[in-house]
Amino acid sequence: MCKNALLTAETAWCPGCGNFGIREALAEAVCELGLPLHRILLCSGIGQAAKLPHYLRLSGFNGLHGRALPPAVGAKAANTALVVIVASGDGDTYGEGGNHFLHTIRRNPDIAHFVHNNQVYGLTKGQASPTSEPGMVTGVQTMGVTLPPFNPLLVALSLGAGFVARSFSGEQEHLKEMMKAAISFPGYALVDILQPCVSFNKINTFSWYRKRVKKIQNHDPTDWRAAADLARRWGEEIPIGIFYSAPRPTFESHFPALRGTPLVELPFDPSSLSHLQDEFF
Amino acid sequence: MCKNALLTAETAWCPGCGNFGIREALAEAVCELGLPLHRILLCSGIGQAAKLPHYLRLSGFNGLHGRALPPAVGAKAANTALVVIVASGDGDTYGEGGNHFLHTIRRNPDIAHFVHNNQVYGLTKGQASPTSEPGMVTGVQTMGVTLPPFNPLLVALSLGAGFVARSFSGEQEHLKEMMKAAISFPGYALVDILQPCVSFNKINTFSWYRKRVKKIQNHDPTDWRAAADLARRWGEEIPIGIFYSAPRPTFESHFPALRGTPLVELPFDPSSLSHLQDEFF
Amino acid sequence: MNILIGGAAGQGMDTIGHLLGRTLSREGYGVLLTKDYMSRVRGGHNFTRLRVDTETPWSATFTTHILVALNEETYHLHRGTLAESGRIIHDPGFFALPAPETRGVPVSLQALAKEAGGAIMSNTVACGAVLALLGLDTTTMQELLKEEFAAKEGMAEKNTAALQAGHAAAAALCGRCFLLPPANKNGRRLFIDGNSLLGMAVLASGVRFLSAYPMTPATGIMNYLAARQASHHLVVEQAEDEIAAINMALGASFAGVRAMTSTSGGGFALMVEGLSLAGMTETPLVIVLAMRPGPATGLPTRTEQGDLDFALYGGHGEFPRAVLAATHPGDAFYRLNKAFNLADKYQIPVLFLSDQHFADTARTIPPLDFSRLAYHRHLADPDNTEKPYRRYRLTASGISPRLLPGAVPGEVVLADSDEHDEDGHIIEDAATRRLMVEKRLRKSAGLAAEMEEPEIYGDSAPESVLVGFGSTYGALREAVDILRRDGHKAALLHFADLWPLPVATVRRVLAGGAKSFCVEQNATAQLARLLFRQTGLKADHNILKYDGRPFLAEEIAAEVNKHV
Amino acid sequence: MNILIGGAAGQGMDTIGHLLGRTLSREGYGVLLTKDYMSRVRGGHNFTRLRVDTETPWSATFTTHILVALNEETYHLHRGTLAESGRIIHDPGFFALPAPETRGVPVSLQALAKEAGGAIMSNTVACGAVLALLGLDTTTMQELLKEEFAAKEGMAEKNTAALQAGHAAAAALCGRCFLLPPANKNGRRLFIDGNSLLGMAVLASGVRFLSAYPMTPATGIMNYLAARQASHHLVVEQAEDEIAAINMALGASFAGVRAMTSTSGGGFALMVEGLSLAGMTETPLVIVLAMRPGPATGLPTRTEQGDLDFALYGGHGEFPRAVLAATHPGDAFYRLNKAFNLADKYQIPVLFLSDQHFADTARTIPPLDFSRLAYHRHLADPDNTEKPYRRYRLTASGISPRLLPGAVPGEVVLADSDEHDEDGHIIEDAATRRLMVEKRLRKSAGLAAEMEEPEIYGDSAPESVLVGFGSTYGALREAVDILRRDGHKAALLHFADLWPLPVATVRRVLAGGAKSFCVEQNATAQLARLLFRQTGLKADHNILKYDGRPFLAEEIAAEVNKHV
Ligand SMILES: Cc1ncc(C[n+]2csc(CCOP(=O)(O)OP(=O)(O)O)c2C)c(N)n1
Ligand SMILES: Cc1ncc(C[n+]2csc(CCOP(=O)(O)OP(=O)(O)O)c2C)c(N)n1
Ligand code: SF4
Ligand code: SF4
Ligand SMILES: [Mg+2]
Ligand SMILES: [Mg+2]
Repeated sequence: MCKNALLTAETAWCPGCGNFGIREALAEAVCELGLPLHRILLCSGIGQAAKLPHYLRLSGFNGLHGRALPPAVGAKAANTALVVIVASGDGDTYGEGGNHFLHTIRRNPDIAHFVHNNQVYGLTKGQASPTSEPGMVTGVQTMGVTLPPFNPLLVALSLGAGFVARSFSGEQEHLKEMMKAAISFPGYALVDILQPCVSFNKINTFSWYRKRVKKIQNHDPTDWRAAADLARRWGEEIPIGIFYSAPRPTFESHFPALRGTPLVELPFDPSSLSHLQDEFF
Repeated sequence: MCKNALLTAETAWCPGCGNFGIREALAEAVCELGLPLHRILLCSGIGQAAKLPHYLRLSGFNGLHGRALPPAVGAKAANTALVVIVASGDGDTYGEGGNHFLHTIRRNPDIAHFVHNNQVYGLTKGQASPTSEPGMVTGVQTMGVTLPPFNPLLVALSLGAGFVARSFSGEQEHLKEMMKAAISFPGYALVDILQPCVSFNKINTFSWYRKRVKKIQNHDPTDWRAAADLARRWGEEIPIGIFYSAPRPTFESHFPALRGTPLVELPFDPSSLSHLQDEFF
Repeated sequence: MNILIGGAAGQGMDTIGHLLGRTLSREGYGVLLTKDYMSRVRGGHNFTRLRVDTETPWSATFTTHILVALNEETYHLHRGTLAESGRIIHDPGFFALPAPETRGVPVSLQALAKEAGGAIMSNTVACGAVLALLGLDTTTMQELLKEEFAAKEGMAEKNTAALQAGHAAAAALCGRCFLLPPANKNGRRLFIDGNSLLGMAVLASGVRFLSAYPMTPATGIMNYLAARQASHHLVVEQAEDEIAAINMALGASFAGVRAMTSTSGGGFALMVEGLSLAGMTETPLVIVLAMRPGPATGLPTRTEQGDLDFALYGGHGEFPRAVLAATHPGDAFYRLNKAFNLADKYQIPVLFLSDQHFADTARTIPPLDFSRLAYHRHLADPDNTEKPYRRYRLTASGISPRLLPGAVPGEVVLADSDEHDEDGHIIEDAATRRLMVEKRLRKSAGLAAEMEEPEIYGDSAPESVLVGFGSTYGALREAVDILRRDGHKAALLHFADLWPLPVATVRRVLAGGAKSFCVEQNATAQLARLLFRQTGLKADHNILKYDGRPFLAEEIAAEVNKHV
Repeated sequence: MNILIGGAAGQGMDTIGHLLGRTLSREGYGVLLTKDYMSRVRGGHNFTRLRVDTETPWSATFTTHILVALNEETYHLHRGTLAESGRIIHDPGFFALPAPETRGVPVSLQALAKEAGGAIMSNTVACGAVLALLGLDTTTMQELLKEEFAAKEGMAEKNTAALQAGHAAAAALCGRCFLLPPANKNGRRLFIDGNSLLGMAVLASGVRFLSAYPMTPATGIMNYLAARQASHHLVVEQAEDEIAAINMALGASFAGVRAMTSTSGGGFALMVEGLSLAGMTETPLVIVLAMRPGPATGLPTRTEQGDLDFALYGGHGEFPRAVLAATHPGDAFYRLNKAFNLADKYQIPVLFLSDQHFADTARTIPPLDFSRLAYHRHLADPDNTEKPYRRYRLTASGISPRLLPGAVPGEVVLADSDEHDEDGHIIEDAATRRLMVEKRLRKSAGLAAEMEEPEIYGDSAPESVLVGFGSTYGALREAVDILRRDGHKAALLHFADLWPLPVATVRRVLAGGAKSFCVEQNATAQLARLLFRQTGLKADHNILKYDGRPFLAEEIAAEVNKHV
């Protein structure tokens, strides 16, 4: 089966980790979309989430902590025939990599971005992430988290993101559909995925999320204000689904060089450019 | 006169630059607030805006491009008796320094932040900044700016900023009042200041702004949704004034160490801490 | 006498190691605890080694005497190191040892723990078993458990029961298997790991502001300090990234408190622009750089000394800096304090090198002498400072009198990242530029005079001289002991102060004609190259290890023996 | 023959310099144009120097013959350099020259420009005046104006009128003041600045992706390329910061196109984590590092060679890299191409050092030979690559066959920033770590063999050898000429390939017993130290300049003369 062929046998994740559900959903999504598997490129940063490229038999660029997005943008430009997917943690994306999050959204490259949001720094053993709940006590936030949580969906909306969604690793079917929609969306597509960390996040557990997540209903995903209102909801009820979806011109569409054959396939001969010097004579 | 004593004779700004109005307004604001001038600390990054500390007789930390905010946060923690003001450009703040913008807002230190938003990189001769208008042609954006402009007010609101305002360097009285309100506000206060760059921004000129800016009226600055709606307006009419103002606990208030005498004034004797080792016996 | 506790991440090797280490230290023994762990939270294979002796051992050795195998894999991975007379504590409820193996001490860790009150106490059961094999009773550890669980109602009692159950079970099977020599009467001593020790040095140096971003193996320092910020005049802030971390710390330092940041190589890479800013603005700053194997993410939980060059040359432009290193707890405590005083005195950035091996190794050491710590801020006296105040006043030493912003009405304190004049204002003229470059670089002379010569250990007229720096101290020292025991005249020359490199001792010692060996945890002999460029002396051999594991003394001695 | 055009920022010294430079080049002269400008957009004092000769001069000289003073300050600042027989073109409508001054050539630049069609053409009037003083007619510049204003209706005519007005006015006052020797018949030659030349080399090397963040003095490269992206297969993206810039470029390179970034020291500081990532993932990347005086923001528009150490050692961990430098346009064009080929062949980061002086200096040079450029991607043949594909296959050279992601159905191409196995998967074991460290470092041997020895210029049996690298080439070459003219046997040994440092020539030449002088634009003699650590040879003297201004040949010769 396509999906099983993708999954590696071993992972270094904790048993019961929410990352497993994300991995399964992603494998199913790319299989169901019938994508040419060798053309998929999975970019990630560093963290538990970011180990994903090692656990799916897909090409990957496992870069630096916080820097999952920029290589994805570069790779897509170099080869527009690639299906570029970014998998990264909440710390990776909203903490260390915050500036790339802002400007990649503005840029709108045709990539899908799956944030494994476990509301904690998993790999480094449980410090607060930008999305941690206020009051959460950790080895560094010894008096409890005091900063208000970063709201990825609202910030993405305020930056003009074309596709903004949330899902939950415990709702695999839903998650898979969100992933398919994001991958199919022409432009930058964010799926913030609630992902329980069974080792370090004792607040936002599977059951905590399960009790709260609620599929969005009767919502017009092209209505920005409604999307923003939804995005501000977090508490007894946590909406999951597509908050906003309205394509705008992609990064790639602005460059004449990216409109035809992928750059990577074009031949080149330096001698053909000898005329470049003419303007300096 | 207090104000005139603050202004230095020379600047390296272009004649007619919008930065002059900002400098004047700031000098007036601190004078009218009756602040102890030696306790003011002006932090900045690098750019035309960021030269401000050299043109006002105030203490300053003129740091790195994009890094105006972090030293301000550190300085305020070290000495809570300082009045910390940050002056930085749009490139500084929303481009290179974007990640600090995000997280400083979340942190909510008691500092006032004045962004000289000329919608261009002035010092480096006219490249697009995150707030540049789409279509603007520059030496690097040779086919015109394609990215949608960064909306600082909306992003700040979506991050939970307590004080969000906009003013215009051509409306000096208004600007001064915004500055006074921001400095007086307990917590992070953003004033995005429309600042014409007469040398490189031929689109957003004094007259362009003057035609469009309109003082906010009949607006409840504690109404977040209304503020967000206002923040999304940009075009024939550009609202200026206080979009949002609602204090929340400051960064400093969370630390027991910051509740009393400023840290910088406390004496210290290493021998008094010999008991630290007891727990390891 | 070596105890090895192995299992999967999350099985509690740390707890057992910690309890045993403290207990044995209290009993009067010297303990060295080293850790080998993977970059994962559960699963995989981690282990902790304790070496126990009458005096505190300097480094780990290979042979295991008591193997606490918390899973079966541990047995298979480590039986090769187990002494003939060794013993294996394992839980027969989980796995049995394969047929010919006779060294097993099966103790039903989990079952006994459950009886005592909960499976979570399996580790305490294991501790009891180890104590039994060592022929020690449980009194001391009971006291310890009482202290550690003081806050948690009923837990001390339950753990005591678990401890005793483990002790009884193992004693029944083996009695007193290992004869520990009688302990010395050393008085109270600390059992402390490198990161806690550095954290303590920071706190006791009067640091009031730490901004950092979590990164192994530096995080422990932040943890230590964060846990104490409620009761000290200290702010610990997790920054959004390393760039913010160093720039926040610079702001705090400029405003007048002792400030610092800590990180590992990748984070340091993001800080070097700020390092250069510290150099230009002449803002005191200490950066603890806890090294791990690179490049890039490398091996996050392993050790290396691969960033010495980067520490020496990181940052654009030219400015003075100092580089010191952690060698062993008894020295590093005072040396980190020195780093703070140097930073304040010279108004420069000071790099303090640690690494995963130093950070995670715990030792039994004599009490620390806090009265040896200095807190010299080197601030100018506001009343006796020339007015108008100029932040970058040109002086013979290169050091300008330092006033703090806000301290004196009417005075402006301006720091600038551009080239500037004495007032701190931007300049562009050639003459001022020259003066300011020379002013900054003039500090190097004073700084050089503050550097301590490397420690010499071993033979006074050596045939072989081992040269090292930082955390290899223990292994090198024991390597020298091994070589000398085998009749070879060997000495160690070990650097803690690295830059400006003090060269008198190495010149003198190597002039004696001894064979020299640079021993380093990296692949390109960075210390050897530093030595050469500062002295023209070339080590005869480089002994390099770059697999992320700390040197063993035997390994070094064996390498030396190949050449002598 | 020196022309100096001075005024406030924004007054158009660039335009005048550019028009004169191209015109004189077309007339058959060799022109060297250097710029001195402040970090501001309006005001202050900037100037451009043109040195004109029958062959292209190698460096600027001090004495001015024609001073175009666009404001009064220029006159006061530069009259000291004006030759007795010099002439000062100035607009009497703006200022008069003070009493005893007799060298004035008052030309009403603005009034004449207005008459011709607009004040904006004052600069063209000034050009006409200069041509008149040089005894040249306006034909060539008229052609040039026609070409340059081809797109702007009517502008060529108006400018021609302005040009002629300026020419007539100055000719009336002075006639032919300066006798330029007859021009050589050199055929068509380029007049090109360093940054445009580098941009052209990038484009002609087949680069398809540049991500960078604006930073003086590197921005010109991005400008050159951005202006051509509509008509070439090229994407130029202004990144949000330098971290994004290098990481985007790495992504593009990994996916298979030639990619690069460019920056100055402060931006490079933010890139060194990415540099280390390039090392670990073995992703080809060229970084153009255009140096300016540091530390921190330093002097943004001035020159320095202060980041050599940082280029050599920046980035955490150990990995091979190459460092090449721009010496002069005729070499740098091909050398930057070499950088790309090395990056691809060895799958490593390659640093290409430039600086403000190289970037902003324009010269008349013979046509470039594009057929000398190579485009070797060193990619594996998908059909003849062992399957399953392993990105980090261990090989004798250390270089693994490189396939691109997406190229071969069924094959996975995985790059990893952690230590990894041949497949690119994370590992933690010691054995694989060792193999991978050794694999990466093995590339250094091959790389070293690719390095070109330094160029030798001057006496074949020298008494004095000047040693330099990078953009000081011109000044050093002329310093050698001056010394030899004065009867001293001098030679230059100039490095363009810096790392791995080629040492054979310097060893051989210095073995001759000549006095050696390391001549560098920095305060700590970084090249001298590099030489010493790679060869053990110590330069007898270091001639250092660190005020942000480029060396003059006379200055160097004078320093050398102090010691011989
Ligand atoms: C520059 C840098 N700083 C810090 C680290 C250490 N680090 C690795 S992963 C991580 C946090 C991971 O958190 P997140 O992105 O949420 O991923 P998770 O492990 O929770 O999936 C940190 C701080 C690093 N590798 N590089
Ligand atoms: C790390 C780094 N990158 C780039 C630069 C170059 N630089 C200086 S100012 C500037 C942009 C300034 O734009 P902005 O912040 O909008 O200020 P303005 O000049 O428009 O007031 C840039 C790119 C730098 N000094 N440091
Ligand atoms: S630490 Fe948390 S996020 Fe990481 S693998 Fe374990 S459960 Fe998952
Ligand atoms: S370039 Fe623009 S922002 Fe800078 S000083 Fe001139 S007018 Fe002002
Ligand atoms: Mg996380
Ligand atoms: Mg700007």
